[in-house]
Amino acid sequence: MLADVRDDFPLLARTVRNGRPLVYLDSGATAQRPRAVLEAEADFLTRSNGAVARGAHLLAEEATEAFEGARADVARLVGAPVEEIVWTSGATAAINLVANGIQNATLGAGGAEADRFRIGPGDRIVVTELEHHANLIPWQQLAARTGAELAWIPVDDAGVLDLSTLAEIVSPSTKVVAFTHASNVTGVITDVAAIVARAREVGALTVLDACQSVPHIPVSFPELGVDFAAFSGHKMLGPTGVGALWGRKELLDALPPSIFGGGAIAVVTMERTTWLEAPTRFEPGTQPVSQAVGMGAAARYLMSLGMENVAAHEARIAQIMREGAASLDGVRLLGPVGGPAAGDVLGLAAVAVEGVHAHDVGQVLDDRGIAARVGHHCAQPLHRRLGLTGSTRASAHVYTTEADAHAFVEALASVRSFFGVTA
Amino acid sequence: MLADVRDDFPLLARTVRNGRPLVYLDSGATAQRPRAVLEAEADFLTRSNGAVARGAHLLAEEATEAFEGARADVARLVGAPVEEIVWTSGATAAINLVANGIQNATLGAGGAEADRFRIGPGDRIVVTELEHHANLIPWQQLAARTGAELAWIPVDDAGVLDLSTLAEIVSPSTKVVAFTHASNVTGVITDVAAIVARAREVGALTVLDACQSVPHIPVSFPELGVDFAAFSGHKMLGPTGVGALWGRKELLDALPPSIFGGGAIAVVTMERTTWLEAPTRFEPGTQPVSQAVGMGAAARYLMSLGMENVAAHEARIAQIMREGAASLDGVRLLGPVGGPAAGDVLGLAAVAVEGVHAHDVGQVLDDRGIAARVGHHCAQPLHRRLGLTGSTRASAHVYTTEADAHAFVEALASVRSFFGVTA
Amino acid sequence: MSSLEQMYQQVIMDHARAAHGRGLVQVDLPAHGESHQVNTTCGDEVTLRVGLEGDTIASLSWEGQGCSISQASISVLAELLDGESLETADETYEAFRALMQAKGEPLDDDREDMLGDATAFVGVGKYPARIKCALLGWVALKDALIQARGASSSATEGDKA
Amino acid sequence: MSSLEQMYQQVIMDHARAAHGRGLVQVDLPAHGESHQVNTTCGDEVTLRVGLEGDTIASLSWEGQGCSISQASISVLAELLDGESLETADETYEAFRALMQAKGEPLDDDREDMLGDATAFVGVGKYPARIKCALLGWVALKDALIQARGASSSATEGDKA
Ligand SMILES: Cc1ncc(COP(=O)(O)O)c(C=O)c1O
Ligand SMILES: Cc1ncc(COP(=O)(O)O)c(C=O)c1O
Repeated sequence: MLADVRDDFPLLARTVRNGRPLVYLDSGATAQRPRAVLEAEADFLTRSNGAVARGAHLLAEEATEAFEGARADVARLVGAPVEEIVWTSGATAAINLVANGIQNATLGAGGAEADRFRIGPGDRIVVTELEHHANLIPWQQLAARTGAELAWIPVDDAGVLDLSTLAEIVSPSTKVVAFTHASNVTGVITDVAAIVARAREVGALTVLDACQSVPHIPVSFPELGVDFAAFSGHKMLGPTGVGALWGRKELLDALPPSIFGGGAIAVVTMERTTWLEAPTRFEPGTQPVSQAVGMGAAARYLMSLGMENVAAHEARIAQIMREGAASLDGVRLLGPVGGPAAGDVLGLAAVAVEGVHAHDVGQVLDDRGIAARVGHHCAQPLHRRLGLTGSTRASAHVYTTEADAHAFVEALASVRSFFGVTA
Repeated sequence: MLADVRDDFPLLARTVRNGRPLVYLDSGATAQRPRAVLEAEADFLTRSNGAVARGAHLLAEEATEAFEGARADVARLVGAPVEEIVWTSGATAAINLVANGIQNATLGAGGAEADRFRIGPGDRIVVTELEHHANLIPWQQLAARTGAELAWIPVDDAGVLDLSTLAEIVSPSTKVVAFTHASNVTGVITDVAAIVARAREVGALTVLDACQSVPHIPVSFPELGVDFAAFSGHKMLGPTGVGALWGRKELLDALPPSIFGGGAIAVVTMERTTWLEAPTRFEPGTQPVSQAVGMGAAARYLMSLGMENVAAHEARIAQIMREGAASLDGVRLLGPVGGPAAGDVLGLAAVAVEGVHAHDVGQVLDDRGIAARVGHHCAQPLHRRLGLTGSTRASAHVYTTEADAHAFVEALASVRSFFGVTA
Repeated sequence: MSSLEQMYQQVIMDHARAAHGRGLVQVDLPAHGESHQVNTTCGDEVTLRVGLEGDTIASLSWEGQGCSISQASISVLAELLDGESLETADETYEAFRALMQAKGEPLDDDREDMLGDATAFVGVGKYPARIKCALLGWVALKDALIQARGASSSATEGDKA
Repeated sequence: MSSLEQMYQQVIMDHARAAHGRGLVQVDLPAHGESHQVNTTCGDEVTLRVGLEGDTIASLSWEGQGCSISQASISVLAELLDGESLETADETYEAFRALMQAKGEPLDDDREDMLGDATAFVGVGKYPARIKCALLGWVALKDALIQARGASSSATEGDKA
């Protein structure tokens, strides 16, 4: 069981509108940071801040050690060898790094080793209909610019991935399958094994959007069998401005970079550049050093709680919010209702209130001190498919209490009468 | 005159090897942060941290206000309208944003408005021989992939830009001229007006690497007349993980994005995406929010000191270091010796010690508590041109004292005898 | 009155439920304009169409879905400005923007008079994230009027040619 | 002895000034290998070439510029291992790596004996940024030997075919 960790998070003690206590249910967008993370960064900055991997002086040494130590901590969280973790500015950058690397390979970069990444007319890229824009647009645009075809795995009427036509959609011409580990709208955890199995049959690369999984459930990328995976610091209790790409070493070493600068190179002349091995080749310019240190501290914090405990805690929160929301008149719960067993869904609930716009729902919640998210949550196609322009999402993290979950359901229950909408 | 600000910087109070006080002369690589910056970020994180521009709840509102307020502060520092500042993860990312945008335009993105960015065989991209790799490799690779030709403005034997053939090099076929505002090796400030005038004659876009200028001298991009400019938070006393691209609004609105994700878009379907105006179109995914807040605080801190005062202070430091170094036997000062007037050179001195490798020089300095940088400082072509593989660089910032500068010169004076090298 | 009730005043609720000017009307006037605006926070969209007769807004209609604030705001706008002069439209637009910037404080009497029912949106000014909702239709109006004026001046030029 | 003096011991200074094995030697042996390594912190480069006769390093030469630590380290390496067996080379390589990881502490006597002059690099272990310098030549050796072994096994295979 998860210990009560609320006191670790200074921000949660603040009050909001009219002095009400804060009920923070927007962790799916960005999480709050525990003291362990804030202090790791502050200690680094007031003690060891220096240029990483570039100097022979003491601060540079200490900074390098902290930076690489953090990489090892993050690697441990996701079950990966340390040299397979590339620091990025976030998950969005990590996914784009792969997509733009494939584009550059297609344009001739990377030599023979990059052959396996080249795509073009006649090839297919597969995504899903419920992807976050961060894992849709890079592939859509890559397809548009290389002449490859974009196809997608559809969702059913509840917004859940329909894998019944998987073998058709992931056709033999498929080169990349990019999909999320967990939907940031329905909370449903993807059947990764099924998609990976089919992708392997056709020799396609798999790219996993692990933004919503790494912070909330136990994850081992090597065990999942995907080829690349992206996640962000700020959703896993760490800083903004930092994230990571994981990839199999031999793929990372072969993928051409698409952002160029200092530190990532072996030899530079005016005419030519040779790159270092991964992960360094993808880390040009000054890295988010203190942020990486913070993300490492976040990984350690989560591991000290135990990801199994985190998942179990959030499953309980999910249950209260989802069952509570689904039981209300005129409230539609996005995703499966009651279906999945604990652990198969993240600690979140997105709802549409009949006759009341999401923004208005959010306003009622906000008035009660409840911070939830309204809108399309960067998943416009999914909302469109469900006949909605937006929804109201409450999302939990380690610090979310059952009382928070109940407060959400109670506030939700009051919405329709406030707006004079009754069935 | 600049007030003594050392006490504002907690890290500077630490001791290093054998309890020696720290003499931090590596600000050209990364600067230390004043309490005003550390506290701005900490206050934000323990009070207003939330998703920016995406929620209707109080924290989201406060976070958005802090984030946009910081943009206004940074805009003020560089004399620009607020909507012309794009947040990036750093200067390297900012320069790549422009280069990759041009690449995507060339591949057909951006419609008719992006016509002006398209380049190809027969076109020329011009850089200089002293560029930092961050402002060389993106252009070199863009040239390689579009078939454009890369040409460069050479340096003379002292490592100073030689503009005598400017009109030839910036030929009528030139589409982009990318150059640094100040060399991170010689410290010399570029004659921006001359290059801009010629670029305008031929209708070329100008991209300024302002990494080393914005933190140290008064800068107004609109007055300089360039089209784009890039700079980083961490070199201007702000956080790592954040930087900015400035660009003329009509150019930013027309340049196609090259990193794709949530928040930057108007409408997304599975097949198509339409982008928002700049700066938002270039800010996909969760932004470096607390880092932007920190960079805004750094801008305010610098403005409160007065950039004229900062520049004058650093010119005095430069004088001590450069004159001191140049007067030593067997020590070669990179860049002009004694030449430029105060204000024409940054507060830095890079030297090569005859018979002693830069790494060994750095070790002697480090043993005395002096943190300087050794190596090629991400300017391999410049070093090669000067017949060197590396140099030892001391670089100052607002907190650097005259005593620090003297300590550098004294330590330098001891190097050759320590290694038993005498002329 | 709680902030929430101050925001969702009865007049706003009424306008949201039965909105004026909803349903795009065909405009055959040469001076016409149409604007499509999206609230990027929530994806709400509005299309607003105007037609001018001289300096008068002779037709104003719209279509769209959105929150009660955005819907009510467009409804109030339509009620206030359909049939009014361009000058009144510009002034009202400015007054409404000022109300949004006023952080929940009322404006001076002159502008309050001009805004009529639109003063009910005073509470929105306390919620920066919702100002966009209230302005959605007004931004569309502004844009549509620019186009209509452009069309009218090019029509005039055309006459001259 | 200060840390600095511990790092730059006289034997290191001497090797740096008059390095062994400098100047690439032509190798006509079928089992040969060459490796080019770059220290990315400072751009220093070394090219190291080996030739094998059976299990013996019959030729070892190198070329490159660098700091006194890297130059002295390659010199010591050349002096220690030219003419030695592959087994000795592997063991010495491992011992030297261990010395670099030892944070300035001496190794056990057996390994110290094996390292000979190379024990003088003990002080480098305190400076993580300099370990790369000291290892530059050793990494090149390792790589060149892998190639030489590959060449020798493919030569053997060739013999079989
Ligand atoms: C002149 C110059 N340009 C570009 C850069 C790259 O900046 P950053 O590493 O912050 O992206 C630097 C700093 O290393 C620099 O000194
Ligand atoms: C499923 C999913 N993918 C990708 C992202 C993008 O992550 P970031 O904004 O940290 O780059 C998010 C977060 O918004 C997400 O929830």
